[in-house]
Amino acid sequence: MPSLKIKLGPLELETPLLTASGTFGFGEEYATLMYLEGLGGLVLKTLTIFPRPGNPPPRLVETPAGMLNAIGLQNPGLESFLAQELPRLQECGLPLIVSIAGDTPEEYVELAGALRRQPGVAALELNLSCPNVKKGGVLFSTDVALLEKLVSQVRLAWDGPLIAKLSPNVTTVAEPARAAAAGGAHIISAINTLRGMVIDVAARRPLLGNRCGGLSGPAVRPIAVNMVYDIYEATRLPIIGMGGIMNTDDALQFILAGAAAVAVGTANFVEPHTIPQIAAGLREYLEEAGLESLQELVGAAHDV
Amino acid sequence: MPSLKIKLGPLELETPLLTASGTFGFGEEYATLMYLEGLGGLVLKTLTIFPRPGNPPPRLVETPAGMLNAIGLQNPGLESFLAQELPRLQECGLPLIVSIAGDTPEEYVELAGALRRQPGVAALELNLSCPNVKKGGVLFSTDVALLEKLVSQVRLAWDGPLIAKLSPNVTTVAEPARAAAAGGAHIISAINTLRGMVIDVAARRPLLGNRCGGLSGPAVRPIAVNMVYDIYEATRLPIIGMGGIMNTDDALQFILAGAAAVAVGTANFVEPHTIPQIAAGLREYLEEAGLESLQELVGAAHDV
Amino acid sequence: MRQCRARVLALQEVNREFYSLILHEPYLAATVQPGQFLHLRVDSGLSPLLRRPFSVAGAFPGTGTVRLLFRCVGEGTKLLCRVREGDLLDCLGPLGTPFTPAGADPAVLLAGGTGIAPLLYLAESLLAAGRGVHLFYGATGAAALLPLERFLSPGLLIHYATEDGTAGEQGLLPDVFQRALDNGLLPGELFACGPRPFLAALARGNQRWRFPLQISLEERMACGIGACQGCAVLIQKDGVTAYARVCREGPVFRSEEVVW
Amino acid sequence: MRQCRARVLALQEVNREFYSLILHEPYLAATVQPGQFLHLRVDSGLSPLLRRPFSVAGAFPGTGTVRLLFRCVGEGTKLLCRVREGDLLDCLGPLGTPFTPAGADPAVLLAGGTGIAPLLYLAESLLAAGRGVHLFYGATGAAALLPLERFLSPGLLIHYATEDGTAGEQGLLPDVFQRALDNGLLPGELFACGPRPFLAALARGNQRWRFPLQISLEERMACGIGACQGCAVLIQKDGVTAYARVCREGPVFRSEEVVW
Ligand SMILES: Cc1cc2nc3c(=O)[nH]c(=O)nc-3n(C[C@H](O)[C@H](O)[C@H](O)COP(=O)(O)OP(=O)(O)OC[C@H]3O[C@@H](n4cnc5c(N)ncnc54)[C@H](O)[C@@H]3O)c2cc1C
Ligand SMILES: Cc1cc2nc3c(=O)[nH]c(=O)nc-3n(C[C@H](O)[C@H](O)[C@H](O)COP(=O)(O)OP(=O)(O)OC[C@H]3O[C@@H](n4cnc5c(N)ncnc54)[C@H](O)[C@@H]3O)c2cc1C
Ligand SMILES: Cc1cc2nc3c(=O)[nH]c(=O)nc-3n(C[C@H](O)[C@H](O)[C@H](O)COP(=O)(O)O)c2cc1C
Ligand SMILES: Cc1cc2nc3c(=O)[nH]c(=O)nc-3n(C[C@H](O)[C@H](O)[C@H](O)COP(=O)(O)O)c2cc1C
Ligand code: FES
Ligand code: FES
Repeated sequence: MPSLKIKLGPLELETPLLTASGTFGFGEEYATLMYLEGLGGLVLKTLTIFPRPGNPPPRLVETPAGMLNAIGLQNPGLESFLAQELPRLQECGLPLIVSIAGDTPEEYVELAGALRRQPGVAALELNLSCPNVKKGGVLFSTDVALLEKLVSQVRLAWDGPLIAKLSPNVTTVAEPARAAAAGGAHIISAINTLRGMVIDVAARRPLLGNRCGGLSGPAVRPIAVNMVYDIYEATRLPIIGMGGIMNTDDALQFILAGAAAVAVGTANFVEPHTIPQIAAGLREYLEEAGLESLQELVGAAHDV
Repeated sequence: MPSLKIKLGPLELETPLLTASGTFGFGEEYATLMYLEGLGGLVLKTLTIFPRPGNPPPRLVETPAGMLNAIGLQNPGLESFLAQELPRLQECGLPLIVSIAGDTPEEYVELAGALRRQPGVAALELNLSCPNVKKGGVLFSTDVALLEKLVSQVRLAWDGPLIAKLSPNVTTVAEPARAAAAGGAHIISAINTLRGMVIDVAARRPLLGNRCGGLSGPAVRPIAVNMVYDIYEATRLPIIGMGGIMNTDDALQFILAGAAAVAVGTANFVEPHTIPQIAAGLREYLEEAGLESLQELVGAAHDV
Repeated sequence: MRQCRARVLALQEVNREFYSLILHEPYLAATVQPGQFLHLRVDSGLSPLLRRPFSVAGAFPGTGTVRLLFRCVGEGTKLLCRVREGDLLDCLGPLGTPFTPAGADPAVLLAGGTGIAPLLYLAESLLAAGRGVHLFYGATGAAALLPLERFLSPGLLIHYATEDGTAGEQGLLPDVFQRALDNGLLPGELFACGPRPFLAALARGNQRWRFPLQISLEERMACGIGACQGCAVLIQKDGVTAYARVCREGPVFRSEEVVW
Repeated sequence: MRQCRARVLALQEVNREFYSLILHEPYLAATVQPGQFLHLRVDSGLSPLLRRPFSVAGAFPGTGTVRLLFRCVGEGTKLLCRVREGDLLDCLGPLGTPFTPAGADPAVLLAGGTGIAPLLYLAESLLAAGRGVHLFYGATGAAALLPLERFLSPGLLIHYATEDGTAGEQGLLPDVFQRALDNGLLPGELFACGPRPFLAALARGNQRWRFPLQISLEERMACGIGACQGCAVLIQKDGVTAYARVCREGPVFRSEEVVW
């Protein structure tokens, strides 16, 4: 049987299939519901130093072939994470990728330091779609100088695999990708959600409590595939691709565009077994195509 | 019966419902198919000085609740437009909004000059999603200094209503909107398509002949509504909103977010009578809400 | 909680407002408790994309079936109206925290509109446990009322209220309930489900009445199982105000804990 | 060209490959010509979003009906397989430029796979006009062939070809046709429809044969009526190479004008 093992720079995974941050909670809910077959690792809900209450409801709304969310980074904060969530998560045996965010570069560094050498934490993912409060709300992901510096500072505090997760709300995603590479990131993760809004026509105001939210799901897939394709041409870093992956074919689109691994988010809500199903589907595809490993497909859609 | 008349700065329209550029051809096809009831004007396919052959096929692919197109600005060029298309279009009696694009600011200016005082041409729309070949392919819509200068130069050559159509492939759409306003645009049009790609998994290459294309349709609607909302807060210019409008409720979302008029693109392909249906729907809505004019709803979703 | 494929045994248009859907799924029928819900995939397409939550309106472990009662209000429920006998519906369940009757008689159930669904199941299970049960049930008019006699065992006292007076007492349900209290009704505990303004009115009233009051809330859901934090509602408990999940800590909350 | 609501009279699974759909729409039945197509809205939802083009495989002005023959290959055609008698299908048509028979006998029709659909209608109308007609029809195997006898009047000469030899001659249709030519067949004009490689092979062959050859092309479509420029195909005509629209200038082109 062909293997799904994959190497993303320093990060080795049994399968290229991850959960997207924020869509799998801290894992316990899905663990009771699904068999975790095929899962290469868990990317956890973004963690901040202090607990965050999150945004006022409604926090969700469905859109054509997609959804908007405005959760507002609700999370228990570093201390409670280390004391309560992490020990339980370590038991599941899967590689844990901890997603972190801060209002300042210093907060990222502090989080990275606190997570260093925690057993089970296989990698760190920097959620760069947060506004930098010090610099007046500029997104870390869109100010390339800031982004490069942030990544390089985190590298000093964290010696494991480092993933930079980019925002799609940019003109040329190659630029932040190159900045992340220059700063020392090992892996690029793309894409986070796109800014969107639904107006409640009856109430004549934005439907979400936070007014705007982040768009995910199949609706954004063409945008995400395009960005992965562009990042692949811009850097030599391995890519974790995501955005609207619902099935094996969707995953293959990302892999052919250049992703060495993929993450599944919104689809978990629709079909909890999406990841096991894709794992089976990828194995079948490799077998039928007579390929030994997925690696041969990564980026195969680019001109030779 | 409540009136749908609307004023967009110097541009007055019988209804706020326009065809989106590139989706209605030069009008003749739909004219034989549909009754043009409710149409406030035609925004024509983008015109360039010289004829453009367009991109190699396939040029289209459907995506979840949307579609990608890579037509490549195929058009007959200025000379043929003036000689053949325009005289025929003038007969339909609808206000014509001519969309123009160029590889350099000079080309925009030349087109504007040639269209000045052509009978029936009610306004000019600048398609700013084109790469500026002189400046190495930067989009006019994303380099705000260039954008402002371009708009102000066109203003010198064109004395009628001037519309700047913005690209959504930006981090903060308020910036190009402000630049367009500073340059002297009378109206902002948003959004054009988002860059996207579909990989043909069987062939292991991008499906479109041009590799990437522009995403439109309901899938992008939340992004478009959000941008109209942001532009409304950033400038005092009237807005023509578009992106995935399929029915009256969708149109109302844009109007409440701040659009004084809306354009329908992809929906024409699905249901040629979308515009007449929305016209009827808006009238009904106004009547039920006891409103005299649509103007009272424009931007009503913003905090007071 | 499991992912199940439930077989459609019957779909019926009860009246202009309600559809009744009978699903065969023995595990659900045996485990679901009043107040809990199912998260249904109404279609395998991409639009609508997400599952839809529905309370269980009745469970029959003997036949391995559960009943849903729903209104057709949008795209998802429109598709649900089109299922056919024999179709398999993918559902997650049972989900959420059920009602927890504490034992003081009579139990009074207050249902506004679609809120009748979970309370039907609760009423049946209270009756089966030998409890005394009153059901107050309000809607806009007679035509919007579910014909309760078709879904309930005899033995409970029903009070109808309609806004237009076409059935039962005229007025809003909280006012009709107030009148019953004024006339000497002495509830042991209250259970309510319905639109948010209706529940808020009851919660306000209960600041005077001070009965134990459990309410079932709704919020838009994505995962339905507690993973996405999408269905947040503000809860104040032990002096701490924080968001709770309608799909996990709820949908049933103690009314005094909800920040309205 | 009109927007019509055509009533579904019958949907039939002809065999493993083909569905036959009979629509009642007198205007279409009276006006559509062989080679033209309809642009169908298979569903009122948002995914799939766009209409789907289908050639007309037969028109019966007497009964006001038209026939489509289609294969179930993806989301849209899957939904089309589920229409029921009495449903109304929104369609635009008749669309496109039809075949234009010039009159030299015999007319030879070359169909690869699904390409049989428009050629069936063409064959019938040529027969009705008293023309001599040969139909060459190829597929992968016997099971993939449409049972022609159920759809065609008697009087035309049919030559089958299958890749696996399970029906008719073994081999690819262009080779089988070549053999017929070698054996003395002398066509007056050719009409072909099928997969692009099949048509390209015929176009190559025709550089030697030099018969008048009209082919029907496919391309992905949005508007279907010539407005979006989406269905472009490169055409060389009078020394000028430019994109033409499959939905308007096509789907039927002269083979020598197509840039392959
Ligand atoms: C725990 C729970 C139990 C429920 N039990 C029942 C039940 O027993 N019977 C029943 O008929 N309905 C029930 N509902 C509501 C039901 O889930 C919605 O009516 C359904 O999801 C609407 O789907 P739709 O696609 O038809 O409508 P949409 O097109 O999604 O929306 C139609 C309208 O319903 C509103 N709406 C949509 N989803 C929700 C939601 N989750 N909560 C509140 N409003 C919403 C929208 O604002 C809109 O006005 C329950 C909801 C929850 C959260
Ligand atoms: C003028 C014209 C006439 C046609 N006549 C017939 C007919 O008589 N009978 C019939 O069965 N089919 C016909 N087709 C093809 C038919 O339109 C497609 O099979 C259908 O659109 C597929 O829709 P889907 O949603 O099921 O598949 P999708 O999920 O959209 O795609 C399934 C597969 O079909 C391919 N495909 C999709 N659309 C097209 C297209 N427009 N052209 C070529 N390939 C496509 C895709 O690449 C994919 O491999 C015709 C096409 C055209 C352009
Ligand atoms: C409900 C929800 C919550 C999310 N929370 C986070 C988060 O905390 N951190 C993060 O980096 N991304 C978050 N995301 C974005 C996803 O990780 C992912 O990048 C995005 O949803 C695109 O993938 P999808 O279309 O498969 O969902 C969230 C997405 C959703 C839908
Ligand atoms: C096939 C197609 C061609 C288009 N061509 C143009 C064009 O020439 N110029 C332009 O400014 N926008 C063009 N657009 C973008 C539309 O005008 C519109 O901005 C976009 O499609 C969003 O609206 P919609 O979702 O209603 O289609 C085109 C869109 C489509 C789908
Ligand atoms: S719906 Fe996801 S946490 Fe409740
Ligand atoms: S499909 Fe639009 S021009 Fe042919």
